[in-house]
Amino acid sequence: MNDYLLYPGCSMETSARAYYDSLKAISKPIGLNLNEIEDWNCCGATEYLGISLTPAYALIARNLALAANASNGKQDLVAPCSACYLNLAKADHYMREQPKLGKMVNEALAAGGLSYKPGSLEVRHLLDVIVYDIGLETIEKNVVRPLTGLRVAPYLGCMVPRPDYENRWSDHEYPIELDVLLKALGADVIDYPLKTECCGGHMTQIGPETAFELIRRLIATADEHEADTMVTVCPMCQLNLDAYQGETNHFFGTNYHMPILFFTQLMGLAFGIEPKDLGFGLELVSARNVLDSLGVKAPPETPPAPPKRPRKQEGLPRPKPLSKGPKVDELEKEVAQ
Amino acid sequence: MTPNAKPKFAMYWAASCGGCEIAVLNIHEKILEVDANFDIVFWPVAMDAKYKDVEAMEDGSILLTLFNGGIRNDENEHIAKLLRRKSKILVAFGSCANEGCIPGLANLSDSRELVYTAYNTITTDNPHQIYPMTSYDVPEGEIHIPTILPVLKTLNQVVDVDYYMPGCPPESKQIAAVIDLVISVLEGKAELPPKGSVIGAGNSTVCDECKRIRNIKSIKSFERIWGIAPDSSLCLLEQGIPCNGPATRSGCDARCPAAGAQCIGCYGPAEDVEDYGARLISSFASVIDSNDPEEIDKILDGLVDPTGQFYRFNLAGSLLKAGVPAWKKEKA
Amino acid sequence: MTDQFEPTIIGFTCNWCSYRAADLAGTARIKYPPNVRLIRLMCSGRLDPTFVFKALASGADGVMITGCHPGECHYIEQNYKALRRFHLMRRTLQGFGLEPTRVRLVWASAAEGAKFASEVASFVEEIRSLGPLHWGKNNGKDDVQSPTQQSKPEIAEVPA
Amino acid sequence: MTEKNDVNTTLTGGQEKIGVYICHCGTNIAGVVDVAQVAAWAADKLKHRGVVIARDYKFMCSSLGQELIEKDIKELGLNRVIVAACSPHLHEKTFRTACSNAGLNPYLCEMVSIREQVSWVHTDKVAATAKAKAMISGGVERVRHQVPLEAMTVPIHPDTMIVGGGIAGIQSALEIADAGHHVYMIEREPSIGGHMAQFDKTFPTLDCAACILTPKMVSVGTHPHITLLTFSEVEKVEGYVGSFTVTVRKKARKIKEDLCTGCGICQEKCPKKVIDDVYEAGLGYRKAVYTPFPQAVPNFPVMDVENCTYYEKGTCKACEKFCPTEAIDFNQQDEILTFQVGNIVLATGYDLFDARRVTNYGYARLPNVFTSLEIERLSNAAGPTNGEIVLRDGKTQPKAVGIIHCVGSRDRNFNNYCSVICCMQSLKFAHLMHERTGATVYNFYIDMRTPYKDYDEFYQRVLEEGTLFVRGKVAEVTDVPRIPAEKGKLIIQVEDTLIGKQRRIPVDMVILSSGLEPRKDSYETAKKFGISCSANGWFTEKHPKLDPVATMTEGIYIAGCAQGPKDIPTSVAQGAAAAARVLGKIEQKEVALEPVRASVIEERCSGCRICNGLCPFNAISFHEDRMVTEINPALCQGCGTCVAACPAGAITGTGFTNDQIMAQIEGLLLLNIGQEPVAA
Repeated sequence: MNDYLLYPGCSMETSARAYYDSLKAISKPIGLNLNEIEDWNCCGATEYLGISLTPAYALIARNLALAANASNGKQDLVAPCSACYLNLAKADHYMREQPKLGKMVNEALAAGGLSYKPGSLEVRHLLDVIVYDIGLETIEKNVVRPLTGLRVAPYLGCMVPRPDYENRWSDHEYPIELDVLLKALGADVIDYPLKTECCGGHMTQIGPETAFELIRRLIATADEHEADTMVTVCPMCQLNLDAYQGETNHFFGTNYHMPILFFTQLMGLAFGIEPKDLGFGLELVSARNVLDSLGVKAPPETPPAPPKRPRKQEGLPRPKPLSKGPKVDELEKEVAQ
Repeated sequence: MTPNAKPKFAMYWAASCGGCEIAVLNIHEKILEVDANFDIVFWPVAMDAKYKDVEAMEDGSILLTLFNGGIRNDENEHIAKLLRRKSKILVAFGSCANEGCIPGLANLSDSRELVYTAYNTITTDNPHQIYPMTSYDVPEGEIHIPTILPVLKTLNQVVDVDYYMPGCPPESKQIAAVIDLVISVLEGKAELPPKGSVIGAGNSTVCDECKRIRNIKSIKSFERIWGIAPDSSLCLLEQGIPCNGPATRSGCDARCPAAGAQCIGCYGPAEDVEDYGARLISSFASVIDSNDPEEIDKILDGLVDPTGQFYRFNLAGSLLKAGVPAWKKEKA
Repeated sequence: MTDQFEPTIIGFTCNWCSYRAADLAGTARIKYPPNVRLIRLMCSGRLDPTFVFKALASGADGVMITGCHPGECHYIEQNYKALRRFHLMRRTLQGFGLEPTRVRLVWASAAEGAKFASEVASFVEEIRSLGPLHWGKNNGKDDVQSPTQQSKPEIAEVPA
Repeated sequence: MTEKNDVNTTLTGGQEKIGVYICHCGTNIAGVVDVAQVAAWAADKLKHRGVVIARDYKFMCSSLGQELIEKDIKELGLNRVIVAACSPHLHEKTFRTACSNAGLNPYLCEMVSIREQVSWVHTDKVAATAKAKAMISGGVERVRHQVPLEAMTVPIHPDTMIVGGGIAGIQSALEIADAGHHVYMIEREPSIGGHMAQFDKTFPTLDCAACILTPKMVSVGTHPHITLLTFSEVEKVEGYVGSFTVTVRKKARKIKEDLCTGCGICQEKCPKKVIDDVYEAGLGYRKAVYTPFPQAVPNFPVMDVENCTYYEKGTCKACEKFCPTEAIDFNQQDEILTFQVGNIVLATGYDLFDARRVTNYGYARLPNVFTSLEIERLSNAAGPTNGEIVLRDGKTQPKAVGIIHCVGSRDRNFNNYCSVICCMQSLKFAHLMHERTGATVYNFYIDMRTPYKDYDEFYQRVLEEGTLFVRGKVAEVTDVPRIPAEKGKLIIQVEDTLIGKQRRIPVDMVILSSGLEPRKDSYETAKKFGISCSANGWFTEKHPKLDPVATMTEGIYIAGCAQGPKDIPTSVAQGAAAAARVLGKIEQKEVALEPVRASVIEERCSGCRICNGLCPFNAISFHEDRMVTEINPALCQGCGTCVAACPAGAITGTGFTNDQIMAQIEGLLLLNIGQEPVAA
């Protein structure tokens, strides 16, 4: 059984309910046990750090302190939201790197009778935990309804793989964890070139035009690659791409219809869980097409084995992609079987 | 007392267990030769004598004094100085006088602590917390007992020493050999070795006399002697048993290793070695088979109480001489 | 001189890396406190624990052992021997009731003059905070403030 | 140790006559340390320690300063000398020579570094002066225990081994062989030539690499004094300067070299086509039996056992059938050769930085992103496209090309260092692209680095050819368009720091000017030869400025990129320099070794064998018969690890004996003058 502390963050019960519901739904089958930490508070999202550092870090560190007390040094702290994940990791990192900051923050925490020793906690993103701790094998075991034929654009956003203080990801610019996970679900994963581009974050509030352009790029590219849906790991990305897709269309006179789903929702589908228990229908850009494309399909047969001999190469030979390190290589192998 | 043709012999027992005295008696018939060749003037354990008798003697009138035991209290110190004055040849006899030996281990603790422990542990029935006092008034007047020194010192830390005879206790055959030597010197048949030299021992180390097979060493883990069944023909250190033989002066015929126990180092450091423990630290550590700090630490965890391991006999005679609590107390 | 405690530190360097690091600190005019006095060995592998004990017993308040980075030893791997000895030496010193931090091991390549200087500076600070050792005056004359004041049970006056 | 003259003897107390000389070094020392006071102090306080004279002087290293010492040695009969000045690494030789000129054994002279370790690093004059005193006191105590030493000499074997057949190695080999000494050249690949053989043109003169390299390769191949061992690797190196014993594995070519004429029929007939990752940088094909390139030296082919159909399926043997001289031998085994050499030159070269690691530049993901080596092959008339510059599809010529400098260099994510050649190489590519395709060429650089003769002129020339230079580090290369104009292009996103704007520049082809990295196995190689690597993995030279081709290990020299990134001219220069050093050694016939050595006092050695495993130079051997350990003084490098390790204190190390160090400690702590340790 994999036990973790969960820091849900503010959005999970509101804008990202679909994420939370689907997460709860899939936790059991894959043996993921998340214990929400008591009395957590907002991570300050992206703005607070821009305004005043110490209180912002103190705000974040409070959660770390609570978690550290709860974890007996055993459990890792898991954040499903990229912003929360980055903030928590960032606070831990800089408190360690700059003892001065650590001291100030701890003074602040002391007021609440708390303290946090930097480095005493492993802060991890949900995707990281699912791919590396739960493992693709377990995932595949649970797949009863492979997402065969569903073209998905894996989209991580900018805050998960960067700056990646603890080197948890296969690559900072082009990580493949989400790709291999979705492949494991049987989906047809496109090589989405903008997987780590920015979704606009809070620019939707501050300077919509900027945000619209960023959103357009992401959706347009996914659309060009004929994706049926984009898959995110972050409530904010999901919200921006989903809620502002209409306005973006209006702004550019385009007419994109690109459902934005959480990877946990697709996992749920593949596990054969009822769409309603996975928060389907909460999205603004309807994902009905996704369900249809799966619903109509008879119990799908295993995808055709790849051809023995690679077909003759046109023009000049291409270089082989770089090994992403054994850990990821075997992931890729598992997917390929 | 009447002048005597025979040269005078003395032996004294300071802070030590008395094993050295037994060792001397263990030379069997040879003891008669001692009596035949020497006039034994002072040997508390063997015959009755008073300090004042010794004080009355002429300086340098004793030819040979075997001094065993470390300097633990002011009485030891007083007698050491007294015998130095009275003796031509003063021999630091046995590990205690040479390097402190087991009593020297007390130098790791504050002398208060020592007394406290001695008079106040579950094995001691002392309900009223009574501790000894250095002076006490009785009707006959004030009586005194010796005062503990904060740090146990070796003989040569308080007086000038002519010869050193190591061992806990010195091997009887070595004692016999030394006595033979002195006698043949008396008969003009031999020369005394240069002042300050170590007598009654070899000048390499125990391994020299150890019969066990040895190879290039590389230690992956340290073992306690009872923890494993050591190969009886192979070097103990190679089997992870911290055997002090490599650093310990030869002269004992490697008795312990021969009997299957590791050498604990009672013959002290080899010739010209400044710090016995340092030699062992350096040599043991050098052959640890790891370059990874954490693994090294793990391996070293197997070496329980390194200080005791390396300074069991040599603490008072080492460079550091004592632990922090003890020398902190020195100021008192 | 201010009345703040100025520790005396003996430093051991290897001929190839750390001594050259000290040279570099010099040529680059990087300042560091004057409390450390260096001894040049050919290699940190020459570092005999005896030297460290000698220094501590003779009045040094701390000892700094330096050498090439692991894997960069001019003698290929001898600095690893220094590493092993360092670990055992520290454990032994602890047995003597001595703060293990009074002996520090520092890797500095010939290019790391700045690192060398900052290591010296931080070590001096560390020793300063520990206070004087004065083991040298171990023979019963002077007042010695012990760095480790562990409280003893209060007991009746005993001979001491 | 022999006695040069009466003063050169080991001293017993009271006989010391020590001279202490304190250098002002202009104001370098005198500006911070009160040298006069120090001198006076030494003369007075250390008199009882044998100091008979203490002088301070403006420049001790000057000839006048040295004469001062020599005079005192002669007139005052000094038998020990302390010079408190700069670092011994600078002037130890100087003063030791001065001493021996005056008849004093050089090893009775000790330096105290009060410049690097005092005046240059401290500001508080009082404290600095105090420290200088303490250090001199330490030196005095140490020197009292120093004894005369004699450097030992060993004969030099006249043969030399050169590892690596790139341009640096080739140069070295020819220089030495032409001087009439025998050379063994060991090359891992089937042919010598190295990276240079893959290049098309060489900057800045643009003469064709093959044209200038091939003749040299040929003369190596045919030189009477050169034994060429290609497809071979060094397995083991034992011994020391003057007499190394080398073990080389000559990998099985599966070709009988004595019979093969290099006619090439086997290659024609071989049915198996393999992508050539080495020579053609993965752009071209070769056969399973092949010579890497037409001008290969030697021109015997080699069998690629991984890919040969016979080894896969057990049938085929086409090559064997058609070979006119029956030179094919499928059962040929590796050969192990051992030979003696006196000196070794390491010219093992570099590996190209793997551009795939910079994922945001898309190499291996975006087809039309190329590495510098690929472009060398593309533009090479003998390359896979016969010199035609085309995109990955094999036909289209690029209309716009972006060349990115510093890929993997000057980048804290990968390598901090500058790879030296990338700027010039990129300029060369810019020129070639113009010349061959007429495309618009952009160069993206951080700083333009064109030192050395005619390099900057070349830069000017490329500028005039109309290449567009953008100063800024490229953020990413992407195929995702933002505007229709970018469709189907590779877009280079970059901050143009000269106009302070973000720019997106669409091109058809991107060239990554990858940096140079140490060989993947450089650490193992270094270990094998007993030399050291920098943190990056480049071999460390004895002195970065004053001794760039020698290493800390006597008799082993380094040349070319193995020592650090450099261009062809510099590699050649280093190759020649290394050769000169080797020839120098050979001419000496014998070499003097520093007398810092360990030795065993036999009667104290109990044969515990603790030291036996500690020597990386295999200088320690054990005599089962006498049960004692012995140290071979010629093999001993003097590190002293065994001295410190001997539990019986039975090993002594000259130059750094226990007495010397222990005395120095007492001196440094001023116990010698019964003073409390002065807080500096």
